[in-house]
Amino acid sequence: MIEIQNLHKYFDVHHVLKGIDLTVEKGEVLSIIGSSGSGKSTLLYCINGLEAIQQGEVIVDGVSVHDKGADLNRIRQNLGMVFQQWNSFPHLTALENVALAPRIVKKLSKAESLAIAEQQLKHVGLADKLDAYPSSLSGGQQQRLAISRALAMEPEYMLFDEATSALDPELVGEVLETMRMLAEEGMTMICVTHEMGFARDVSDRVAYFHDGVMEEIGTPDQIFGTPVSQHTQKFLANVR
Amino acid sequence: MIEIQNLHKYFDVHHVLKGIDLTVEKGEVLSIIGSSGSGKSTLLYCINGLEAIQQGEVIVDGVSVHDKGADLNRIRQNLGMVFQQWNSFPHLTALENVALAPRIVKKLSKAESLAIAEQQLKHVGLADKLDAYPSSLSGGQQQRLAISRALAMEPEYMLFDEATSALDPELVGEVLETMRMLAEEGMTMICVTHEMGFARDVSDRVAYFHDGVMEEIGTPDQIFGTPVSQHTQKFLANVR
Amino acid sequence: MDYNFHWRPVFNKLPDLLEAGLLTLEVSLLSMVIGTVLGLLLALAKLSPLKPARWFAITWIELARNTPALFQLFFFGFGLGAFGWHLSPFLIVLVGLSFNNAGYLAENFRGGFQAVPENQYRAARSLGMTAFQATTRIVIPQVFKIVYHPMTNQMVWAVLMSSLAMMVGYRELAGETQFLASKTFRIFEYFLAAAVIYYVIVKIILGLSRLLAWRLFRYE
Amino acid sequence: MNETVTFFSGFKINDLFFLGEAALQTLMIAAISISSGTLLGAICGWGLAEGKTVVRWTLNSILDVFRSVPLLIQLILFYNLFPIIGFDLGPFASGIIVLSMYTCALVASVVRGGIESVQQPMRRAARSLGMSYLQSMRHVIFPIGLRAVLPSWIGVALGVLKDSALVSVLGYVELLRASQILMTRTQEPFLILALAGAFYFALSYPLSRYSKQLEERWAS
Amino acid sequence: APVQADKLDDVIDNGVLRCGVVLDFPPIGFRDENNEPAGFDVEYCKDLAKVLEVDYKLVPLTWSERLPSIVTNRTDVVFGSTSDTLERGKTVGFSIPYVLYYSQAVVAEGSGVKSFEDLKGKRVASALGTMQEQHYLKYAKKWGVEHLYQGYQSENEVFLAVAQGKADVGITSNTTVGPIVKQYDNIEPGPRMPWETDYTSAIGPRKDQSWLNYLNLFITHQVRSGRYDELWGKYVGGDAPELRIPGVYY
Ligand SMILES: Nc1ncnc2c1ncn2[C@@H]1O[C@H](COP(=O)(O)OP(=O)(O)OP(=O)(O)O)[C@@H](O)[C@H]1O
Ligand SMILES: Nc1ncnc2c1ncn2[C@@H]1O[C@H](COP(=O)(O)OP(=O)(O)OP(=O)(O)O)[C@@H](O)[C@H]1O
Ligand SMILES: [Mg+2]
Ligand SMILES: [Mg+2]
Repeated sequence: MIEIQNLHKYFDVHHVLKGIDLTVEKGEVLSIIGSSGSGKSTLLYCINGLEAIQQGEVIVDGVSVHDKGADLNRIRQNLGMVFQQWNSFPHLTALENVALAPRIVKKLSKAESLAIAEQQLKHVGLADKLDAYPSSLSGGQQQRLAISRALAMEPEYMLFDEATSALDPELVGEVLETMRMLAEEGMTMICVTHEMGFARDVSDRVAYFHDGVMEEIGTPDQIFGTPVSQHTQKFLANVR
Repeated sequence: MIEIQNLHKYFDVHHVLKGIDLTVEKGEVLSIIGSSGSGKSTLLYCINGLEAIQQGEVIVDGVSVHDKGADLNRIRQNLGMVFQQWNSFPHLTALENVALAPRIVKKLSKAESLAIAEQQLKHVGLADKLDAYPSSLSGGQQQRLAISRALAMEPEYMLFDEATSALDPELVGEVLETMRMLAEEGMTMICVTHEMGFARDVSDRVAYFHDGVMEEIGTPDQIFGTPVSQHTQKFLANVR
Repeated sequence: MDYNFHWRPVFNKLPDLLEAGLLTLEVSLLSMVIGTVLGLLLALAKLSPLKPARWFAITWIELARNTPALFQLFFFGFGLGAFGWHLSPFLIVLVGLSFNNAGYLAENFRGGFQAVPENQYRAARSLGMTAFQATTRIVIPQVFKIVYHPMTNQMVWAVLMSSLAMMVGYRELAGETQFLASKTFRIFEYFLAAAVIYYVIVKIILGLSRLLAWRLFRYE
Repeated sequence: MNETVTFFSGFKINDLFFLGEAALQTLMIAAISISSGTLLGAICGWGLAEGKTVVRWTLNSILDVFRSVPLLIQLILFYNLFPIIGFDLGPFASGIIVLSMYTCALVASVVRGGIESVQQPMRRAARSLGMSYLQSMRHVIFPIGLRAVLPSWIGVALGVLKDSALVSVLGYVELLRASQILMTRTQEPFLILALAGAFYFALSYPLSRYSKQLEERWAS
Repeated sequence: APVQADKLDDVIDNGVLRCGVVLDFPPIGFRDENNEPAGFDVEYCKDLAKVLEVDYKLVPLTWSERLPSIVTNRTDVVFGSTSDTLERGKTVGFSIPYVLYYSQAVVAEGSGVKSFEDLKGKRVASALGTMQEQHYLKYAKKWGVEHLYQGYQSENEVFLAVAQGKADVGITSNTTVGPIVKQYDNIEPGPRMPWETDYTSAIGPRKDQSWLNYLNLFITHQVRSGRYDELWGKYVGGDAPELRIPGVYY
């Protein structure tokens, strides 16, 4: 379970997250929507400690992430993350990309980590690309590679930060398909997304962010059917 | 009227346009769809003579564009063009962007050209951005700037090359709105686009390109409702 | 330590050193102006479809970039002298530095031309501008912005390189320093003073360049 | 005058050996300076990219001096400073020390650029997988940064190779100095300069071509 | 209290004499066809090392490096035709003269330079940091032709400059004129310079009187043993000049 309590985040004087309260249960799929700059990415970074916070708390499975004593590297293994820009490691093959972290972070043997990597790449449909370098993969394939790289650490949670928004329209489908598959397998997921179709079809709940505030949260039907906040209404009208 | 007859285009040995025949009437709005690399942009470049052709003819208002004697600079004034990216001139303010061509190409006085520029910028809703540099404009505003820059030459035709596809989803709307407005004003338009909604709602006809060939052309209802070619069907299924 | 520093003579000669500093600035600035013009021509020649022009440009550029600057100075001095071509020490330095600058700047310019998105040129042409108008109004201003920083670096480099003039007998800052030092034998003291002056010149150039950039490129 | 004593004589075969030996000296000076300078520069570059503000500021202002004073002046200064402070370092050792520091200053900015070129996203990706700072440095930042750095590093190395010609000012007989000696003895300046130039060119040109290829290959 | 060791002790103790020479001053110092140091000065270095019973290490210097090399202790002694000016005496110690010169020009063929006055308006070259340079620049200043002066790193470059036509006149020493004129077809002997005879000494550290004494002794022994005449005859030719200065004790 991920619990966020009264989370405040500043960049210098810039107040980016203004008191977020949010709980995500095991097995739940939460989509976060909202316009650019509303703080969605920042929230994800705060959840796995890639950004420091100034007030409040983030508790993952009972451990407070921003505590002095927290073992961040350990917590992060449990929180797979996929970013907007494809950030597969360009100097490694697909297989090595996925196998690297299990080997050096989890200290698995080379053989074990390669086995896991191969399995995960098959899982996301990249069985035939094991030895390819990222530069020879399409954007969609690189995103699936990034997903399998995160999965190889066997996380209990996955955080997606607009995983499809840098992709050509034609390539969006394959990545959403993979995310859908994960959701069906019961992965707990927080997905920042612009894909309203995905948010509506796959999520258990949808949260709307506006200017550092979580203005509205509810089932897809509530948010898309009967949004309460004016901002939400306007946003949805724009995105259609 | 734009008439294209048996147009062939090669890049070295690469056959990019394989005999295109197409006529666009005054006042018509034609959308061109098709997957990446099918030659859509190249067709637009051939229409206003930015690319040489190897066979066939392009006739705009009775003048053959690729004739030796053709006054390309004159023809192009009549064919406004908006590109996917890198449209606005970064070293000039919005006003200067629009006023430059009327002044140096049409030889209007400085005052006249500025007056036209201001009027055109108001037309596309940028009245408050006259002195802004492109870098301080959003992508959508930059595209509207590019549209008004083309309009300032008072062209009879407008060619759009995926004018929205480099934009954030939220910004697509404002540009499409501007294009819609132009269509309603009776402008003759050829729009290469990925926005199926726009193609369906606004166009008089839609053409589907595949691998250098215009595989299908018809009303939006025909193309989206009852596509004949297998390629068209598959393409439309992918794009949703 | 057995050495007593003598600073007074250096102070006495400071006006001479500063005057020589002006010569340094003069010769490097001139070589930059000439180098820029030649560099632009070389860049265009290298991008042109004319084979002889391309070869000429490539030869110049590669020679300038792949041999030591000092070698180039010697070449324009005694090398050309062997054919009865005589340049005064000032001209040796000027020609040598300009040759070198042109080679390096040409590559910068070429990179600049290639870095301006082709659609900028196309957009300009699609508005009915002529090739010349599109190049001078749209492309070159943007190229200039791209090469501005490398050009500043080249200017600094030209100032530093001009010290080689000392080896061919021209008395700009380094040459004058050596001349004065050879009269009083206080090499360290004089050259330290020269080093400080060079440092200040370089900082002034960088400062001015930043100021100018701030004025010129507000649009970023 | 005694007939057995000749002061001038034409260019002979064994002068080629003399040049060759000097070329070896050039290579040796360059190789030693480049390797030690690179090592030092890598450490300084890391400090510049990742260090605390004080560290960055101090390092930068020190290294900046080496980039803002002509190498020729640096060489003369240090060559004359070492004996003053009690080390009798010959031209070879002095040259290597100065060239190493100079290399270090250039490599440091290259390395800094390399580390910074591995942008935030890549670091975040690495850290989000649970890698520690050192692990992410070693397995991700460093190998990726290396690609960004290698072409410019080759550029720096070639620059130092060419600049090693300046050690001649200390009277050290490297290639250019040897050419000078032969030039005045044999009165064949053009031939000898051409030989020396060809040597530098033959070394520098292929490497700079190679680095350009690397750059293009890795740019995609 | 332990007696402080002086230079003489140091050299003997180190077993090496670091002897500075200038190698672009044929026939006094030059590189032979194997590019090895040779010449009158080089022989003196070897002779000095021999009487000290130590090895010698030749340190090739440019003209302007001679004094600094002593000051910064890179050489123990310089046999480099160093003129004994009072200015220089503030910086280094001088031995008694070991060889004399007068300054003479070499001129490009057809330059029409016959007398010293003819130098006015001509491009004149000499080596940086030499007495010739300093003397000539005084006249050049008086004539207002300083801008026509060219200073080169070495005398060889001066001659090359005259031969190539970069300069009309090169100022050098009488000893050099012979070999140069023989070497280049287009260079002729020029007029003698009007300034005084050049008394040149070996130089050493200023404070090291016992070392300078030893150098004096060495120089007188070279003359008495006939070695001076022998080397002069071998490298320069003709009779060696008297080292005595008329009208004064040294
Ligand atoms: N490293 C940073 N330093 C300073 N400000 C930052 C930083 N990162 C983000 N911000 C600011 O914080 C705010 C929230 O940014 P964030 O990236 O979380 O928005 P977002 O909702 O993810 O937007 P988008 O949809 O564009 O990704 C923005 O105003 C942004 O400019
Ligand atoms: N300047 C050029 N030189 C060589 N080949 C080119 C050039 N421009 C385009 N091509 C090739 O021509 C083909 C058609 O390109 P074009 O840009 O017209 O496609 P498109 O349909 O516009 O695709 P997209 O949707 O990606 O813009 C492609 O295979 C492309 O690689
Ligand atoms: Mg974001
Ligand atoms: Mg296109």
